[in-house]
Amino acid sequence: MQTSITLQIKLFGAFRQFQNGPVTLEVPSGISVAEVKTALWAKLQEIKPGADLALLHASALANSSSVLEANTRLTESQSLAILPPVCGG
Amino acid sequence: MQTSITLQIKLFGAFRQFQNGPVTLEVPSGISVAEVKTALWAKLQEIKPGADLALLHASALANSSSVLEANTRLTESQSLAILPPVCGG
Amino acid sequence: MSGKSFLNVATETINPLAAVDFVADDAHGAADVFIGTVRNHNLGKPVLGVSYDVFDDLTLNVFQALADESRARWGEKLNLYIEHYKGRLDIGGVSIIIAVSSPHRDETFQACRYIIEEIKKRVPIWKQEHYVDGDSEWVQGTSLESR
Amino acid sequence: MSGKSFLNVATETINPLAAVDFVADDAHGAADVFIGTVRNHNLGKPVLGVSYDVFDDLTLNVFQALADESRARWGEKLNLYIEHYKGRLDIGGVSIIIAVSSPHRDETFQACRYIIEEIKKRVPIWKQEHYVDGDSEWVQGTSLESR
Repeated sequence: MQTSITLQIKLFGAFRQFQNGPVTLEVPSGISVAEVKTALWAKLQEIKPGADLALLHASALANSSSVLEANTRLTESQSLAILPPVCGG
Repeated sequence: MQTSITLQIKLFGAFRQFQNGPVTLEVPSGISVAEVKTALWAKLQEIKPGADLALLHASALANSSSVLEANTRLTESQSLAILPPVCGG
Repeated sequence: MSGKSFLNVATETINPLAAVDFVADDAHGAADVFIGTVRNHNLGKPVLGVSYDVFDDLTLNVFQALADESRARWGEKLNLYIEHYKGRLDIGGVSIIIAVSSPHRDETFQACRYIIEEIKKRVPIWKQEHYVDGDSEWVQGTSLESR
Repeated sequence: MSGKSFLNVATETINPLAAVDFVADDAHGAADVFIGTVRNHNLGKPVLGVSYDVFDDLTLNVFQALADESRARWGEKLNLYIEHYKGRLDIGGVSIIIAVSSPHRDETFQACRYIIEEIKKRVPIWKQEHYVDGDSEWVQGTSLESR
């Protein structure tokens, strides 16, 4: 039987329209970062049905130390962040 | 008979070793800027016999609005400045 | 010996003099300081103010990477001050300050320019513009995905 | 409409904040500030301080020319602050400040860099270094003759 992990995903920038606090996802251990984005897509649709989620394609998942590659696999519960395209300065 | 003009020449940078105030030269009207430098050379030798005047070759004569070309001719008494190579900043 | 760094996400008004004072160094003859401020217009549209959203932890990690990269390219001695504002600013408010000092000027200009260009592309910060008509919009940016 | 200029030969301590405040502009999103200070060494020799000799009138004329040239190349809107110290400074003293603001950053970096490079070559200012052993020397510079 597959174990599951819990991902807390902080929303930044334009994603704040969905909610201000983090989104929680229960996902199977070993999930890839690309698959997490798909799961997040479903969750955001649930929060705000019909929302335009095109932005998600250009957005990256990261932890507090770096941006994660799409093929990285996650096996532990952790806190992540979804980062839309940046424009600091 | 040739008229003469009076040039007051301010000394800057390394030329301050000769004196702090301006040097006064009586020169013939129509003198070229290059010739003024020769006259200044003689005057500075007089103030401090044996001084090394190599610096004068690399120095420019100017008025308060611009550096003067060597072949410019002066026909009026005026105030000038002798400018050694610059190093501001 | 390596120079010193001050890297910060500010929630209080950014003070340019603090940056200038921090990088000052008896062995350094030059400092370049870049200051970004909120403009009263963008793409022809009048702007009232800007809110900056910042993922603090990762931002500070990228600031540290930029400091390391700058010292590797322009000398270990560089003193660096990098500070970005988080929260809402009115027109004229300082959103970012970068100060770099070095014994000589060329390194200060190059490193300062490098840091601001990289920040625009690599640091998790987002800008929401507030318009005169009451509307607000998140400014389009550079994707972190392709890196 | 053309931006504004402050061009000065200072005999009082140069204040970086005055430069930053002067160039600030609601329509400008970027400012680059260059600060030159007296280093504690030059060409390997320990330095105690530096005296700057300045031909004020011509210096201000060249500053004005640099302001005009900068606006012609990087935009009429540039706000410019150019100030050089005259007199003696100790280590760390500010000898020059150049601040440039513009709607966008590229122009500020380019104009600021241009102005400091041209000042080193074209402005009638001379530097006398004072050494630990009590000796003093006028620093070699760039001849204005060949121009």
